[in-house]
Amino acid sequence: MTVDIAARGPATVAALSGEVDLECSPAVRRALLDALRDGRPVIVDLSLVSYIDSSGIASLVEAYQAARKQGTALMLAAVSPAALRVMQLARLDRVFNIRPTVDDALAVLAQ
Amino acid sequence: MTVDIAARGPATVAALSGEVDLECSPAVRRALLDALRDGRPVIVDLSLVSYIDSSGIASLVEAYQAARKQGTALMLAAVSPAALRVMQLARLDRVFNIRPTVDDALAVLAQ
Amino acid sequence: MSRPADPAAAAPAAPPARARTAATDSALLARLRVPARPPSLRIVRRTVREAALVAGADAAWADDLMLAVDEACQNVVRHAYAAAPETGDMVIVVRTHPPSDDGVTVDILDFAPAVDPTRVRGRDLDDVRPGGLGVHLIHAVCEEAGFQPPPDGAGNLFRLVKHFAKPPVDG
Amino acid sequence: MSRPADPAAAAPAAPPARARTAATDSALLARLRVPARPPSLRIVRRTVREAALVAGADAAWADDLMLAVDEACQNVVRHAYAAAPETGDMVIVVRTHPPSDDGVTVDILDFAPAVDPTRVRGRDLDDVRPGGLGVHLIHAVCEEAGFQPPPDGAGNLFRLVKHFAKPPVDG
Ligand SMILES: Nc1ncnc2c1ncn2[C@@H]1O[C@H](COP(=O)(O)OP(=O)(O)O)[C@@H](O)[C@H]1O
Ligand SMILES: Nc1ncnc2c1ncn2[C@@H]1O[C@H](COP(=O)(O)OP(=O)(O)O)[C@@H](O)[C@H]1O
Repeated sequence: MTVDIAARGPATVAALSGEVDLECSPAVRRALLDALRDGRPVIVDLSLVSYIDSSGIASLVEAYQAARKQGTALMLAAVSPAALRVMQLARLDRVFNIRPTVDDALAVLAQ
Repeated sequence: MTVDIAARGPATVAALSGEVDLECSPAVRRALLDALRDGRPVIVDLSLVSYIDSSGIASLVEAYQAARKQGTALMLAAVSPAALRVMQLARLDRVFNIRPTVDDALAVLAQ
Repeated sequence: MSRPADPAAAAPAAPPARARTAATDSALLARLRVPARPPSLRIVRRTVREAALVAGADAAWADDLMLAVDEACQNVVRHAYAAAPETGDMVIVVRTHPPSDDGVTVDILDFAPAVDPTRVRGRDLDDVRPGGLGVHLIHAVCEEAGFQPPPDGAGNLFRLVKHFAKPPVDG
Repeated sequence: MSRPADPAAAAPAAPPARARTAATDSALLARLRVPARPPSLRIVRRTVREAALVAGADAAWADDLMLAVDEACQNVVRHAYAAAPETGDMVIVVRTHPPSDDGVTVDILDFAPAVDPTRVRGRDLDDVRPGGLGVHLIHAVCEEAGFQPPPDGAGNLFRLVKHFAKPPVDG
């Protein structure tokens, strides 16, 4: 599993790839909370997530709640079928702000 | 694992894909011996072989020997890195007639 | 293992070790023992997914079963062994589901102190919090899931049952 | 399991079952039991490859170990159980290699009649024939491979050792 952090226009894009499980979800949590620290909106690119479990989802929920508390936008983009399946099972697909692509998320921020 | 048999110019192309192991190597053996039956040259496309074990290699050796006996060309083409590794370990990479691509194998037949 | 000093004192005699270990469970697909720690979960996922495929499942079905077993094993790692983390193993047994092999049963065994099953509850899904999702995910993808009396020597036995074809829903 | 009717008649007393099964082998990465039949090999490959990765191997190293274990398990399926095909199980135990965790040891156990190790030989590689390659592949990718005295209850134990860094070659 890797987390790739990059600046993209006004936002920070955090691209997760591989399997987000109990072993690595603490690192995902830290990386997302870190990325939120400078106040720029965060787009979490989930296109390369081949697997995510409840601990990975919990890291996303925690980042989402931290973002709301500080009034920063946090969007999920390009959610892979594997990740979407788990979000639907957990009924979180309507809680998160989910965009089809990173570009689409950037366009929303530009409005 | 699948074996896909198709006519291509003067030859029969047998494309193996997936894992060629003890469970399915008998089917590979049968498919290749069948393909040889009408006397047309056979090109075995190994580009999509993600794994092959000694039983899969044995099926290729058997087809190769059957082809020699009946005077038909049998070539391996586009051998995947995983399959090449096992052939090298078995020191069979110089026994088989190996071509970089199916087109290259067809060009050799056209000479 | 300690044995009575005089074998004749023990009646009936214990069967020879060989007969015991060679006995084959005809429904067995795979039995895996791993240390109860986070990196083992990757091994569990590979094993369970492939066992489901060998049983005849399609990829989506196998992925769902894999998720449920991962969640149950996470609970062993994080909760069952909470008092002494990473001190024990867990055992995952995948079997075709009798009588008609119409699904798969997975037993997850640990050697931790017995858990109080009434304390194992998922949270209300409308209350958006991190955590508390594992139990929901398990029940979302399996027809049956719950603690069973553990066999001799084990601490807890959590059993999942997932059918290939869902029974028709009424109403 | 049969037990003496009067526990006091057995001295010394057997330890509680719990203590026995909870004992953890600190070098254990994974222990897998599967029926000795061809479809199980897919499960073995997934489990062994991932256990090697958890031990710190890179992908190419894990692929080579997976091949060697598959070949050894094929021999169990095809030769060890030849007299009574698909009647027994095999057990694959993957451990970090002591003392310095510089590799992995894999034990492959079966419950078939004892094999005569002198009859297990690969063929001459210059003699191009189908078959007889498995033993060569095993030795090509592992530093050590051979039969060991099996534990109580097992028929045969075949052990593979593969080091992370090959020892320097002389000359
Ligand atoms: N195997 C177990 N042993 C002990 N307690 C458990 C076990 N599994 C679950 N629990 C309890 O049930 C609760 C809900 O579990 P779960 O839905 O998986 O969410 P989470 O583990 O994220 O809290 C846990 O917080 C824990 O208190
Ligand atoms: N586990 C085993 N039990 C009994 N005999 C074996 C075993 N493994 C190998 N052999 C013997 O050693 C020979 C060489 O094995 P191998 O190189 O794997 O090639 P193959 O199995 O294709 O013949 C086999 O043909 C068999 O006679």
